[in-house]
Amino acid sequence: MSIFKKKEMIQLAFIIPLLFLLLTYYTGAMKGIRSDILSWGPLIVTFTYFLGLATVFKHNILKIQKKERDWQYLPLLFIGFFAVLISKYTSQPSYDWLINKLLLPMQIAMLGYVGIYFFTMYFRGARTRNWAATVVLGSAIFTMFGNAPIGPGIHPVFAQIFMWIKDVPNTAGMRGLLIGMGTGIILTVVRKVMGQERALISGEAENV
Amino acid sequence: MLLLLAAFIYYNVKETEKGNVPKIRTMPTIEAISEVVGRAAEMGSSVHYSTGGGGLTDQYAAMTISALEIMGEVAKVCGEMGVEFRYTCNKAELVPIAQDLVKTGYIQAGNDAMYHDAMVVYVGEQQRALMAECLSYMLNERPAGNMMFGAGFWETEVIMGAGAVIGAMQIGGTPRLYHTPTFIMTCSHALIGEELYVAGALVGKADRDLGAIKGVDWFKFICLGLIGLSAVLSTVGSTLFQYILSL
Amino acid sequence: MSDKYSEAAGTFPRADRIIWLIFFIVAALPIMFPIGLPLDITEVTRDYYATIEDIPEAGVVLYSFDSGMGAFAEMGPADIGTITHLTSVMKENNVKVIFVTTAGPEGQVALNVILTQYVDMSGLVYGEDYLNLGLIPGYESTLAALAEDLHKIAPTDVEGTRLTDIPWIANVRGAEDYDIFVFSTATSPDPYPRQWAQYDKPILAVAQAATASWIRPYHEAGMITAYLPGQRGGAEYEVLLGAPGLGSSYMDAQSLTHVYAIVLILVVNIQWYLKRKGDET
Amino acid sequence: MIDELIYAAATLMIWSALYRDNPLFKIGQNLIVGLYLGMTITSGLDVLYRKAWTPLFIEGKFLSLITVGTIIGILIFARLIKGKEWIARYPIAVLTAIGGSVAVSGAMGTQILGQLQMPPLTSIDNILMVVGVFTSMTYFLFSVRTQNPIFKLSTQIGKIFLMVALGCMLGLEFMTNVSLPIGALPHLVTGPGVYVTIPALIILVAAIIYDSRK
Repeated sequence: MSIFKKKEMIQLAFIIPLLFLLLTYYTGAMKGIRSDILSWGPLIVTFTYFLGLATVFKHNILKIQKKERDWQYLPLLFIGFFAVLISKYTSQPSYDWLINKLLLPMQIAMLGYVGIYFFTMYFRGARTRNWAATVVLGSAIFTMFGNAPIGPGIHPVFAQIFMWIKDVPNTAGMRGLLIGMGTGIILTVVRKVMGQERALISGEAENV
Repeated sequence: MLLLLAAFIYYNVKETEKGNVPKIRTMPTIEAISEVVGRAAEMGSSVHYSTGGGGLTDQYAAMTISALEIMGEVAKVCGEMGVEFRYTCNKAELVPIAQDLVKTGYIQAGNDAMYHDAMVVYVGEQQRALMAECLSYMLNERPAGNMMFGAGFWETEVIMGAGAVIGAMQIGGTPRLYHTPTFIMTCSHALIGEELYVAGALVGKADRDLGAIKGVDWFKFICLGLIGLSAVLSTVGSTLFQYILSL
Repeated sequence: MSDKYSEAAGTFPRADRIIWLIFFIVAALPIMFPIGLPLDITEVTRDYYATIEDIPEAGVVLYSFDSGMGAFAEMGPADIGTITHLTSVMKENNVKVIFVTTAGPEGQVALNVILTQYVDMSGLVYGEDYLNLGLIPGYESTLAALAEDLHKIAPTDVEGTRLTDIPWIANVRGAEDYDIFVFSTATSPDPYPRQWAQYDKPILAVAQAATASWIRPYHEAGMITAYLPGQRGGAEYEVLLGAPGLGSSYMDAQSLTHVYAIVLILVVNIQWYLKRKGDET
Repeated sequence: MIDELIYAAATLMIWSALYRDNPLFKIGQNLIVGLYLGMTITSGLDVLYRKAWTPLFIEGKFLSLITVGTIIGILIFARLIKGKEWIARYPIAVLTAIGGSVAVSGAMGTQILGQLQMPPLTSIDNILMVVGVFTSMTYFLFSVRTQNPIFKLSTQIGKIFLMVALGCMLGLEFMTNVSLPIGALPHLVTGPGVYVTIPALIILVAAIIYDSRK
């Protein structure tokens, strides 16, 4: 078994499917096998869901055992989980109710925090501390004023400024960024193929 | 094209292995590290560091590694100037690596007496916990310097915003486009896009990575040429460029 | 005391709490008493509308529904508008729609809420007019597989019916058989054009307002035909469809909060500037 | 009616922490995690049933590549076994290979070559576009270490374009962010939700008065 533990073998497990998929993509050969291998992706991702479940359970049971701060509330987590699990396979309407009528508003409210935090933390911190930040802030104010209906409601010129910013300088800058991101993706993959992931990761593998 | 890019990268990496390390342009953000730590030393305060929500097993691994490399450098500078360092994270796998890096940094600076394990704080896997912990640290301890590199998610706004509110000197950066404006707004120097990878390689003295970056640069020169060509061709009304692309 | 976060009591600085209170008042007032500010319809939204109108007779639409639950308020109006419009072309032109979720389980929840609570699906039969392939996790690799070989990646629909048993989809194999791609995403829009643009079919995007600037280059290069940016796009689309709904009701609140934010930025910066001047002298 | 009341109550329960951390918020927080986990797992089971169980055990296609994929997927649980964690690196390697190949093959055409196509230089906007893309790309050239003023100017102009683009993104991002809490507000201030909001406001005012007395 120990031969499989070698770093090179894991490297091969990465390179072989990668090269196979790339070759079949550009040549169009062996389409059936290619589709099958592509559909492994969803399967493996699904198994990671269950891995996540195990991690959360482990973490929280430990917390309850150690009686950490607020451990009294943690059983609710398990109650919620099993309520969903059981209702899914006994009564579909109650499952729908749990998800659509209870989880949905709470999720919306939870994500709402982002907007609320953003409001204060960000705008209290947003300062024109150098010229780059000034340009960003100026561009942002024009965008905000032109994008909300109130700006064009006062004078149509705000909408025109916004459209111009969005169409010309923004598109140019974004194109530059996109090209950079595209080459970044390829760079990452090529580096991985060459086995260049640094010692940090391989060291970590031994003592996860 | 793909093969061309791969070949460029391969060639330059091999060149670097022979000893021809390319010269990379300097980055104000990296030079600002000592400035930030120096200010913290003057004020007798600490430096806070975060790598955001990215881990080592997801697609953000490359960003996190670069961020960790920068962290090693920051820890070293902190050790030299005798400044308290603090790292907050919400990924368990980062804790041993981070402790090791910080310790190494302090030892390299000859100040290993100052290091203690509590410099690395793990807050559990949840993002909200990370936000709350960083917030309470910032507002109560008031570090003079705040840095955040790596794959930033929504905690970025909270961490950097809190730092700006308390008037800490901040540097940071992320390749995640969505949160890049935050860094520019709240930092005195920020890394945009791929600059983080380059900075990581630069600080970590990872020569092969620098070679790879040079290879990509060669490719970018070709892209620049193609931009010029495309502009000229489309001005004279030729569709030759589309033809070249379809090859 | 005023700007400390106290761990024990879990309280925020007082200044922040006052800012939040003003925010809630500013946002809630126009929802209770609508002002009805006029809304310009942008060119892109009209293009979007026209693209859906132009779907050929008995065309097939692949709709990758990946917006989440938390962002329902942002994505919902635009998604509802799109699906409402699709149902009308489904009835008139016998267009078929295939729904699928690739990013995570949240998309299916939002889709079910929309189909059961917000869109009138009467007169349309599940399985004949539209189909839900359910969740197929894997994101970008799933998107690629959907365009290459539908039957391999999704042998059955969400209810377990085999696709080969449904007559109209048995012949739909891959990208060349779809007439139009639609996607709605609450995160990065990059993977969709990356996988689908090569097939030269129209691609419509429902995206967050934040990613509108990100989608622009793809739109400019002709890879994404048109897009609806978040709540604002949803509101515009409701005007085009002639049925003001969810999106329109948010727009006044949006306007006022935008003004509030700009005022906040200016006040904070002037204050900061004055303080810095004071420090120098 | 009752659904609306619960909607409002659930929202306020979560937002109550804006004033102060309290038991209601902790209840809500843990419920969210639990329900969400339940939803993820039921969806996951559903996917496995459709994509692995049905073809393998109902249709009996044992000798297919799906079997291989399933086995690779199951290997990921090795992470939970002490001393055998390295096995879990295989599924991760395969997963990144699939994701990487798909991303790379798409990125070349759309994100790089597609973005290189320039419009004709016939109007000021188009010229600005070409200049913008060109200069913002030079900003990302790292290995050029020259004091050449033209190159420096180019990176500076490129930086301006980048900053305007990011500012535009920030402005639009604000709209997204603010839409998230706004989306929940109609359920609080209109319809039956008001009957929950008003008592909550009274409690809030009472809490503020009580706190300021202390």
